[in-house]
Amino acid sequence: MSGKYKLIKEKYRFEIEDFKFPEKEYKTGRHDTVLPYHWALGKTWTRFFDGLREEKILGTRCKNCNKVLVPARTFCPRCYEDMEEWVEVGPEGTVDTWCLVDYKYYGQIKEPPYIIAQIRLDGADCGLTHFIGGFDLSDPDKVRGKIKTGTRVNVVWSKEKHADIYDIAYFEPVK
Amino acid sequence: MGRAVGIIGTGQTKHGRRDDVSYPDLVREAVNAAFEDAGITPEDIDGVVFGSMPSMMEGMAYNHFYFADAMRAVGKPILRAETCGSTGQSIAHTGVHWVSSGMADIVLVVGSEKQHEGDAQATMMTILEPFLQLSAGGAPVAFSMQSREWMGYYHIAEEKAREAAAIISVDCHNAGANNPLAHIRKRFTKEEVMNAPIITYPVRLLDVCPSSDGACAVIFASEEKAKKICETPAWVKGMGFRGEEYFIGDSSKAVWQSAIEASREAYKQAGITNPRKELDVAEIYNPFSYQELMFLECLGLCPLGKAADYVIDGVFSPGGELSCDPSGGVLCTNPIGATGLIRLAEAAMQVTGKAGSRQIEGAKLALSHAMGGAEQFNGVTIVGSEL
Amino acid sequence: MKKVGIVEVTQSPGAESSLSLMEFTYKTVKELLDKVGMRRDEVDTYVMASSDVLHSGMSCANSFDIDATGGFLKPFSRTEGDAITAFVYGCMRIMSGNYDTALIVGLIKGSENADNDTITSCFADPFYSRPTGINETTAAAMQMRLYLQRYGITEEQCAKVVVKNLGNALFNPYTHIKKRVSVEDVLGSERICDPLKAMECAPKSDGVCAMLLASEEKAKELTDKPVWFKGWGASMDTFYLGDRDLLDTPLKSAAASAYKMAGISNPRKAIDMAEICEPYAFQELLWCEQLGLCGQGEGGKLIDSGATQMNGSLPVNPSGGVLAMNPYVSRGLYRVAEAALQIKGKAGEHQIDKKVNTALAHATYGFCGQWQGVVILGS
Amino acid sequence: MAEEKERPRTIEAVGTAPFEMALGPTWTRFFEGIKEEKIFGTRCKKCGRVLVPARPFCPRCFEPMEEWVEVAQEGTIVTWSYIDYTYFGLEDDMIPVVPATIKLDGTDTSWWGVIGGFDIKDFDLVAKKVKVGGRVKAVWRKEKRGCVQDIEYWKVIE
Repeated sequence: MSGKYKLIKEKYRFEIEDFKFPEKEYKTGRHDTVLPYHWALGKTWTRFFDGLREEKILGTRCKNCNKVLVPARTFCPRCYEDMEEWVEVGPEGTVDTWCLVDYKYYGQIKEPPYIIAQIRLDGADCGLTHFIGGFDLSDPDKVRGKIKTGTRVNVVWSKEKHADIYDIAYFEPVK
Repeated sequence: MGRAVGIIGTGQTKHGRRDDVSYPDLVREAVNAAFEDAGITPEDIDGVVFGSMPSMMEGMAYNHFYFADAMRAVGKPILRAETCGSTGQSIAHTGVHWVSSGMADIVLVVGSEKQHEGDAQATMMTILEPFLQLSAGGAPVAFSMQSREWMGYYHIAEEKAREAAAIISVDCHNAGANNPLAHIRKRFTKEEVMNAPIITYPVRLLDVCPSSDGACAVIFASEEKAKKICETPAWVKGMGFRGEEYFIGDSSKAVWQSAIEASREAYKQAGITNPRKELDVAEIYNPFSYQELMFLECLGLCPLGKAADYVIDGVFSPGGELSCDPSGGVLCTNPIGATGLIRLAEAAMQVTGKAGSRQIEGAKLALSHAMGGAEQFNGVTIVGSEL
Repeated sequence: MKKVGIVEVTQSPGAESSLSLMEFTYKTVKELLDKVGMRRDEVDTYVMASSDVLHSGMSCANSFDIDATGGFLKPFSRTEGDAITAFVYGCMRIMSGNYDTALIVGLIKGSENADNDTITSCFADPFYSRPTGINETTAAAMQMRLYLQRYGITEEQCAKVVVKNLGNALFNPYTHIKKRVSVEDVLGSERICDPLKAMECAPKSDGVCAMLLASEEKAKELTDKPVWFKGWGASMDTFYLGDRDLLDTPLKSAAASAYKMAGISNPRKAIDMAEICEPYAFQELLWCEQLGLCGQGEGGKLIDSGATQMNGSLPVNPSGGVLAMNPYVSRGLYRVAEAALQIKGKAGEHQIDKKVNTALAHATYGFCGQWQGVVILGS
Repeated sequence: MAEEKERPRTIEAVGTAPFEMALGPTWTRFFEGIKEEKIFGTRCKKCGRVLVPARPFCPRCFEPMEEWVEVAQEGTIVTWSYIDYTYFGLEDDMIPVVPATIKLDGTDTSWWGVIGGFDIKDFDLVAKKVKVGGRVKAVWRKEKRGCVQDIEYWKVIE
């Protein structure tokens, strides 16, 4: 989440400038929180994102259940074993499920409409959450006609990469 | 009390700045260590309790969702308890009540914090109601003001309080240097502590705890299971938890009523009448050295207003009558959501002879403690080697 | 195991409140104490539930809330997460034999927070799920898509849940949304997150629920008709949505534990009514399946049959449910409270016709119901 | 700096969330007083204590506090401190700060304020002027925003 904010020094407080609550008929006080974060990636996420920068989607294989999970994991959530074998998956996959976001909320990641989907990449044993795009999303009925469970999709890479999840721009239906 | 409850395993991470691991991996480190210590597998666990500081600290809300896999909580009931700094004690109490109620036999309790992922003092500011309470300074201010109030209330000369606080800091840092898991492992002289720069008057830099990343896990079991699984369980002998009003000025903070009453309840349950004599170890929550002085009084370990004298006389120093914070305490390690639970884990290790380099010879009965909120909450748990 | 009884419950008015969070909480707690004729300091222990991100911008919610919950210098704790956990923890505290009475409070003023999804986005990890837009609504929409597809549930059947629950809410003075709607209204409402429509999503509400629990002896002393805590179960799913089958939730195992503890072998027969947490309309149907109240994939048939209507054979959410009133943190305690009122026969205008001996209360939060909890109450 | 580079990567972000709290009748009335340079407390009919800021109920007796009392704008310092460090949101030009809790005459609680009106950058001077038990008086801002910071600072009465 991010927004425009300023520090009101004499009050030791922040005010977010680009958000308004609905008008209220009673007295209120605005109290916004603005806090900095430095989230540690650790070695697994770091390597996964380094892979994306090189246009590779990496998963890890569990030596116990043999499943390939993507994004890569430090450990298998079922077997609790360390996952040390790295595997490249995709870049194509099939749609497990999806939704078409067409509403707004504060802190939203991008302008609607957009599609969020679970995509089962070839070679992976789980879904990857990402966007589907590259075509007109304005009519939900038309979108329903185009995207279905089982629809094949292919990765579209961002031109500029920052070693984060947005290095994948979105997935688009295979033509 | 209902069913007796024993601690059958504890685990901690190496505490400190842990940018080398993601948050779930940090949690897993402590959980793995606890399973290894207890010699059981996750399948044996009936339920999980998790706690940390508020969501604002790391910008993750309800992070027990995120840690479900790391805690092996998938498919298991999980409760989350949270009372700010005293979270570690609150989650322990939740685990004990769960087993004691008969609704679970073995419960895993996990506390964690990754303070370096956020800004601790900026987060602390969000505890205050923004329109009615002055909003600057974070935790050091609240606790420094409390220290000053205590000095004023008992007419303790500033130099005397400063010396006593320095002794606590020196003792804790010596102990921390001796604890391989501690965050700060550096020794200081009394002069260095007394002359360190002022952070928030009267508190100086070396009177203050660090911001740490770390996690702690403790496994509780019913009497029957504990005896079966573990040769030397640490038995929970007593618990107490109390809170005071929200507005700081509403009660005197020089005489900390919540600490007095929480410890009184725990002592009563444990059948302790003279805590200084009967306890072998006290793991006191001391994020600021001055607070330990107040706690020594309010937890009944010395008369009210006399802590500085007792500390200067060496009563609570190594080799003294009662060993306080042989782990190095909060002054050396403070991953807040885990801190209160680390106190209990360390107390349990002491009474079961598992404390390694920091073992107090022959320890049988130990107190653990945590405090939290805007100088509001105090929780105490007492563990012993005998049922 | 020791018995625990619900002595009394109170709820705040359903409408958005102009009171401060402190006054708002105090009123409901004070009403409870006055109803049972106890002083604050006579209650043995306090367990409250509130959430730091859903708490008007003040973290360490228990710091601010202790005054209004009445917990000053009393044995006190707080669960963070759904208030049904505070209820269960309160039961544990009594069952452990340490305390005879426990006051439970769940509180929130949703009107003071940003959008629900601003908050629920924060449940997601910051590297992957959050930047790809996962929140409770988008997760639920993906779950709904699968539900419609796999079992041929229709959007009309989902819409019927809204019609039923908002219809019931008209008879409950403690709900937020008061509106009679038709299936067409629901289907015609904005397609905010296809396949979810705007009217199929719960609002954000202000709500405090307070409850007094007591040990068997004490409960009998304090009320003619205690409602007994018979069983509970809870369960957690794995974190990443892509690792799960979104239609096979931990509710099954949560329900199984609750039924086992309560000695229920055939839930459809044993349970007289249910209060189910359905922040998204289709979830009432899916949860009913997973609770074993109907067969797998038969949630649509269940609503069509009329069984879950207020006068049906298995009324579900006669209170109006979460679709009518969604005080995020306290909504699980509301479910327990409403189930208890039905057993006591004190639900007022929305009291169901048949006699209620056994009632089920359900709570869930997290993406696609990552955490699920079930409580069984009995007369 | 070399050490900084070797650290495994972190993702940097600023999290923002807006909140809007209802002040409710009690605190609305309290802030109306503040705007008129008046400080109101409420008295508990049971224990007789006067609490400031005004409260809807007494946290100990749990009875509504309905009797409003305008309290003195002078009081005694219960404790004080000196903030000389920064964190996110408290910038260099905002420190030092001298916070104090002040027991206003005729009340049974103390509340937070900042002490000012002289050169607080000089710690020794602060330590000389600000004493536990010392007397202070409210100094108001000209423009009021309806929060406790409308009291610009508390002035030490020599």
